[in-house]
Amino acid sequence: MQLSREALLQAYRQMKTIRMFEDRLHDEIALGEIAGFTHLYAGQEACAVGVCEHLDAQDFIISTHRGHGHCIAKGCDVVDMMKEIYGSSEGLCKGKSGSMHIADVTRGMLGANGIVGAGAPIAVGAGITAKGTGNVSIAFSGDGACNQGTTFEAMNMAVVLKLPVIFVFENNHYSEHTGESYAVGAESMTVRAAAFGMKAIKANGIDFFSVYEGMREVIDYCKAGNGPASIELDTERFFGHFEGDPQRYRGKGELDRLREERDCLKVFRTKVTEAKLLEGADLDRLDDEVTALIDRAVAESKTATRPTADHVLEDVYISY
Amino acid sequence: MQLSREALLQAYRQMKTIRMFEDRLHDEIALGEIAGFTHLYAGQEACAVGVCEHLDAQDFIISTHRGHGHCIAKGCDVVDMMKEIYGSSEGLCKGKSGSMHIADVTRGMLGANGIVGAGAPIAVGAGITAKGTGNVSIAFSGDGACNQGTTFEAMNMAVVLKLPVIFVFENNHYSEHTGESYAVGAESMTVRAAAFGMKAIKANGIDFFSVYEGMREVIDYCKAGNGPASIELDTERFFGHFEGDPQRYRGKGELDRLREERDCLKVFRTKVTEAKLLEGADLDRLDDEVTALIDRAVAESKTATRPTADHVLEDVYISY
Amino acid sequence: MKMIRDVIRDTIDEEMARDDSVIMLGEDIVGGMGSPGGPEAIGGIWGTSGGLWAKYGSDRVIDTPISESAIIGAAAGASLTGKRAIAEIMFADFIGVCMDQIWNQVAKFRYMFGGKTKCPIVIRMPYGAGYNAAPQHSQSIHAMVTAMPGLKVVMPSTAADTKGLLAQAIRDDDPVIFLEHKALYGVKGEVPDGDYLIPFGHARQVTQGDDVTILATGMMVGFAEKAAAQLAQDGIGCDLLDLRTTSPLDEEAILDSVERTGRLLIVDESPPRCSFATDLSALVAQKAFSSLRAPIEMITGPHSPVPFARELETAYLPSPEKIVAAAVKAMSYRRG
Amino acid sequence: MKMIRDVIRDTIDEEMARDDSVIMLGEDIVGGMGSPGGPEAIGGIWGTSGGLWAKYGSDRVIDTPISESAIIGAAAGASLTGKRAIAEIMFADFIGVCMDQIWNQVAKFRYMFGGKTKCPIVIRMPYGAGYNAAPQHSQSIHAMVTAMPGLKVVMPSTAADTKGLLAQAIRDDDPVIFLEHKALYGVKGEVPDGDYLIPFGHARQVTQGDDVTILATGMMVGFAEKAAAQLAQDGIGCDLLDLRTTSPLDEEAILDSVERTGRLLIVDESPPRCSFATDLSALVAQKAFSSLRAPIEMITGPHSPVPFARELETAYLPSPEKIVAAAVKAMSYRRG
Ligand SMILES: Cc1ncc(C[n+]2csc(CCOP(=O)(O)OP(=O)(O)O)c2C)c(N)n1
Ligand SMILES: Cc1ncc(C[n+]2csc(CCOP(=O)(O)OP(=O)(O)O)c2C)c(N)n1
Ligand SMILES: [Mg+2]
Ligand SMILES: [Mg+2]
Repeated sequence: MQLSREALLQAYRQMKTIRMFEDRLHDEIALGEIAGFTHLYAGQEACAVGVCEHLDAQDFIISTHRGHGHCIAKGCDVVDMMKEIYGSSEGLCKGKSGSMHIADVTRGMLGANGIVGAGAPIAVGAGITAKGTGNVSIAFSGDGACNQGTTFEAMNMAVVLKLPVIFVFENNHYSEHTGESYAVGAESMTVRAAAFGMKAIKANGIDFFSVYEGMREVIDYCKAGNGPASIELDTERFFGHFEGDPQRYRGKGELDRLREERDCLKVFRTKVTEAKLLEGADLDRLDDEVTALIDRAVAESKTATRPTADHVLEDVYISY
Repeated sequence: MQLSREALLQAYRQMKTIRMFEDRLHDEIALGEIAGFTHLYAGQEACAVGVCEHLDAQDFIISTHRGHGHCIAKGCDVVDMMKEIYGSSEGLCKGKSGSMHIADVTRGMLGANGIVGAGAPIAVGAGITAKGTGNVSIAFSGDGACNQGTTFEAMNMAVVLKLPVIFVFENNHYSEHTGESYAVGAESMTVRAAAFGMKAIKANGIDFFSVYEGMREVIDYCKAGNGPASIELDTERFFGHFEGDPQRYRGKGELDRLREERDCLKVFRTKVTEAKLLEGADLDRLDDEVTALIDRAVAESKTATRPTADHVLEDVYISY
Repeated sequence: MKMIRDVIRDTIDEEMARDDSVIMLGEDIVGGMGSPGGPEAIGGIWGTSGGLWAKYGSDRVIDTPISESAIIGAAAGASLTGKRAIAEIMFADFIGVCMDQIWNQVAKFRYMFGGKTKCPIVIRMPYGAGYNAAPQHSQSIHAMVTAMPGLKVVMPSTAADTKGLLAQAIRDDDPVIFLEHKALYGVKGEVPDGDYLIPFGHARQVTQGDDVTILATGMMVGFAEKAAAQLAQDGIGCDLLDLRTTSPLDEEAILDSVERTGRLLIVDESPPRCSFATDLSALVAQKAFSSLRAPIEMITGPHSPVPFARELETAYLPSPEKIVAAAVKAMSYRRG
Repeated sequence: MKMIRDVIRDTIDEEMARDDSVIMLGEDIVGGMGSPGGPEAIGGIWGTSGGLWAKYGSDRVIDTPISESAIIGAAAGASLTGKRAIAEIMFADFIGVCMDQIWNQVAKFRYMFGGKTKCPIVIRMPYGAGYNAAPQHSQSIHAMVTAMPGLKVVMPSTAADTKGLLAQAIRDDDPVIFLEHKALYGVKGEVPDGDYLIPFGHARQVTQGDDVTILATGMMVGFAEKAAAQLAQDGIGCDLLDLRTTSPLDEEAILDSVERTGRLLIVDESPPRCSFATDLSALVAQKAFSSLRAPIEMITGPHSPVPFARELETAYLPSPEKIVAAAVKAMSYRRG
């Protein structure tokens, strides 16, 4: 752990922002305030943040249907994100996209994506742009998405073209209601990725430090010109697949146990306070800061400008 | 080598039929007699025959754009195939399909296929039908097709569903003009297939006996209910990718060397005669038989009935 | 009275009971495979397959990885070799990752194989907008599949039709794309008991009238019905046809109606270009030209993706008001 | 005089020389990668990329495995992040294995991302029948992509247009589907030197006449030209428009012409349902209705796959004879 105090505070701030963003969305959705399909990222914060804390705006990431965490970790404006999810024309995507397609290409965030497996090939393309610049391109995928043909094609192509692409597999053990052990026929997605000809490692997806160290290893490998790599993160999602999912596929008491024993925010707090890297009060201060931010995001979103019918045909083309 | 004399003669007859079918097509195409895209199988005969000699009409195979060999090996009528390639309405597919889509489902031959990688998922479906019946379903693919997303999806799904599907990868070292070493990023397609969670072996694709033995092993494995398997066959194609291909991607003298040293028919003849399993005269007799058959196929095809405009809309639907 | 989602489940159940060769494949159609809660913890995210796995087992109700090409391919291969497979693609929008299997394989097998085989597959695809599901989960794909020779395409709008058309689809020997509008799953209706089949290519007359012909399918039928009721009050009689299947198409019913009314409105949920709306328009412009007394009006989505925000999606979709306005316009047209 | 295949190569060459951000991806576009003969043993199976790899290197001329989804995805990702990628899909028929990337990704990025990004990608796809290439290698896919909001669609028919439209496509900031008819690759024509751009959405007037409007694209333009010449001899004047781009569409030129002639023939290579032919018909039936003096005639392929045998493929395709017959029919129509 060679992270500075600032870096640790930043990591915690990011993880906490994601958590509160998602917790708050969960509540607002239950109130019927938000339309559409929303997939919450809570529980997996150490993954997004452990990955993105290595990156700057010239590095690229592409996300999934469960994209809020990746967006926040990559620096998207939290208030504008919230406005987007509320469908305001002030939203990051002017209300056209909602939860499932939030993007901010100026920050190297190439979009959440509603099509499972669609991101990996696009990340390969960003890897073509990144090649030789010292930057990298990251494809986030789930344990379900790793079985999609597009993901496999992307892995092989990245190897063939020796691109600085990192396939981050967030294994939260479920794709919708299906267990990972059912849908991934291989011994593991990491064994399978390795056989594609790339460096493939695993890390503990509920421990920020494990993710961060693992990422350092694969980023170094990529930057040295070795081609792509993959990292599988063992993690947990705290809410249903989508909001409204009764989660009957969970084991008895499973969610309570996860929240108790496998909460990446608790794990982080315990680690940094026990190691005396930060004090509880430091973190509490950030909690307050983040609470204020999320409160503001929701409050502003509720009164933000609504789009009008004449916006429908805007932005289909640049010129037509 | 526990093959009976009959079995050996049959294997040779099949391989020779394929060879002469293709050699003759090569000549006829050069004469401008045949329309469309034709991909010849010559050189790879030991693969098709080594696989299909294990099968009966209740086993399924699905083929590729390079399908003549598989069709013949699976028992399609050679004259009707030739008529199809000539575009006659007497053809196996009434002149609708030509070289690239020849099929005979009654013989378990689910079609050549013009879309690279399309066959493997369909073979998975035939595997669903075959499951529990003691039969198997075979997907032929090339070293190029093995990189297509559909092939990967099929491999994973066959493992997940524990189906009796065998992925036969004919590695002739080229996909069109591209070398296998370039397009397959993995150490080998076999290593990669194994990582999907299946038994994956290699055999010598220019030696009928090696293919035959390898297939016995994977078929036994499948029939024992272990799920799918794969076999990679190291083989050679003697003609261009398609007819008309100048093959500039070949090394100097490569084709001459292959025809000299890596001709599966020569290898077979040498093996069986040296081991005194068959005499040269036995094989010569078959050569004559096959020559007559192919002569007849071409002669009949040239005078066979031509389709007419009113056939265009036939067989789009069963009822409409 | 039954909800359409239950009609679908029950019809599949009846057909599976009737014919052992019927099987089903899709993602999460069992639900809970390989999870602590165990199989059928769920029964399909649309609630269209609850209980079927328990009844018919893993060899007939097959839960799959997220691999749509392999799902369609597997259903196709099974259907070529003796089964009747029902494949579920969770959202019609996902046709993009499995289109080759539908378009170049399933649709063409019989033709390419010289009419010597059949592939009795049903591909079920929930489709349509109205749920704020944003650009990648709201699309209508009926034009794309109607354009493909070799496929039949069904778009039921009522509970009874859902039963009759789905049973027909499963027993049909040709490949069928069965499009279920997501917004209709919760709609209830009377459903005939027992064996009930509706042949393809027969439109349903929803309202009768002599002034304007209105053609619609799926969710658009309800919109058009509302518009027709409003127009009836204003003295405009609408001949509303629910086309039920887009391929085959009930050309006769359409042409008969337009010959009577001389005016045609087409209501269609998808964007306008190369659409099912243009298909119907072209049919009439070619075959009932002399009867036409006004321009053919199309009420469709605009040439844009389906936007997310409520206001935008509402503006995107056809509506009873837009249909009424188009009818009034057609009625007031005078050849200049 | 230059063959169209060479025009394509040379135009790409000029644009790559002009702008470092232009890159190219596809299967065998270099040819010979990883083979004993070595790179560029071939230079593309269509002969449209010879010499480019030697000139611009592996980072700009990128040979790929057979993975069409990854090809389009990679081109898309590169184009989102600063490149201008030209992706080659060897046959348009292969759109089935990469449609999601085209339809749900490339076409929708700008819209979904609130207009804050661009994806200047060109997807080149050789298409069309006439080669006895059988059902999976002969299709025309322009209707499918024209229907997709967010895409522009180009179908050149001459050597000069190929240059002007391809250069425009590469410099255009929107995604462009560039459809090259396989049967035209060997056709020669004069090509303007130097910078030559043709703006999208402007039809080319091929012949002028006051009796019948004929609309065509790609290989159909030549067929229609032959028909027009024949018809001219018979005293029927054809206003033949080569539409050049199907999206955007030159509605003005079409409507102007039909307002003048009162009769419309549409020649289109694909099957008829939900097609580009129906799109044009519907446009006119809605917007130039009062000018129409005869039913709109569509000369298209039938509702079947493209068959293999020579006789069948010939029967499948539109032909100058069929166009002439349709024109005569339109001329002799009397409103009954
Ligand atoms: C092509 C496609 N198929 C199916 C879906 C429906 N779907 C959305 S998320 C999901 C599960 C994804 O699982 P995983 O990759 O593990 O991600 P997680 O939800 O666990 O984050 C499915 C099946 C989709 N959106 N796209
Ligand atoms: C989806 C798709 N992409 C590309 C092609 C064009 N194509 C036909 S065969 C071929 C090479 C196939 O190589 P391989 O799988 O090794 O088979 P081989 O030709 O060596 O038998 C290619 C690229 C195709 N037919 N389908
Ligand atoms: Mg998951
Ligand atoms: Mg090969």
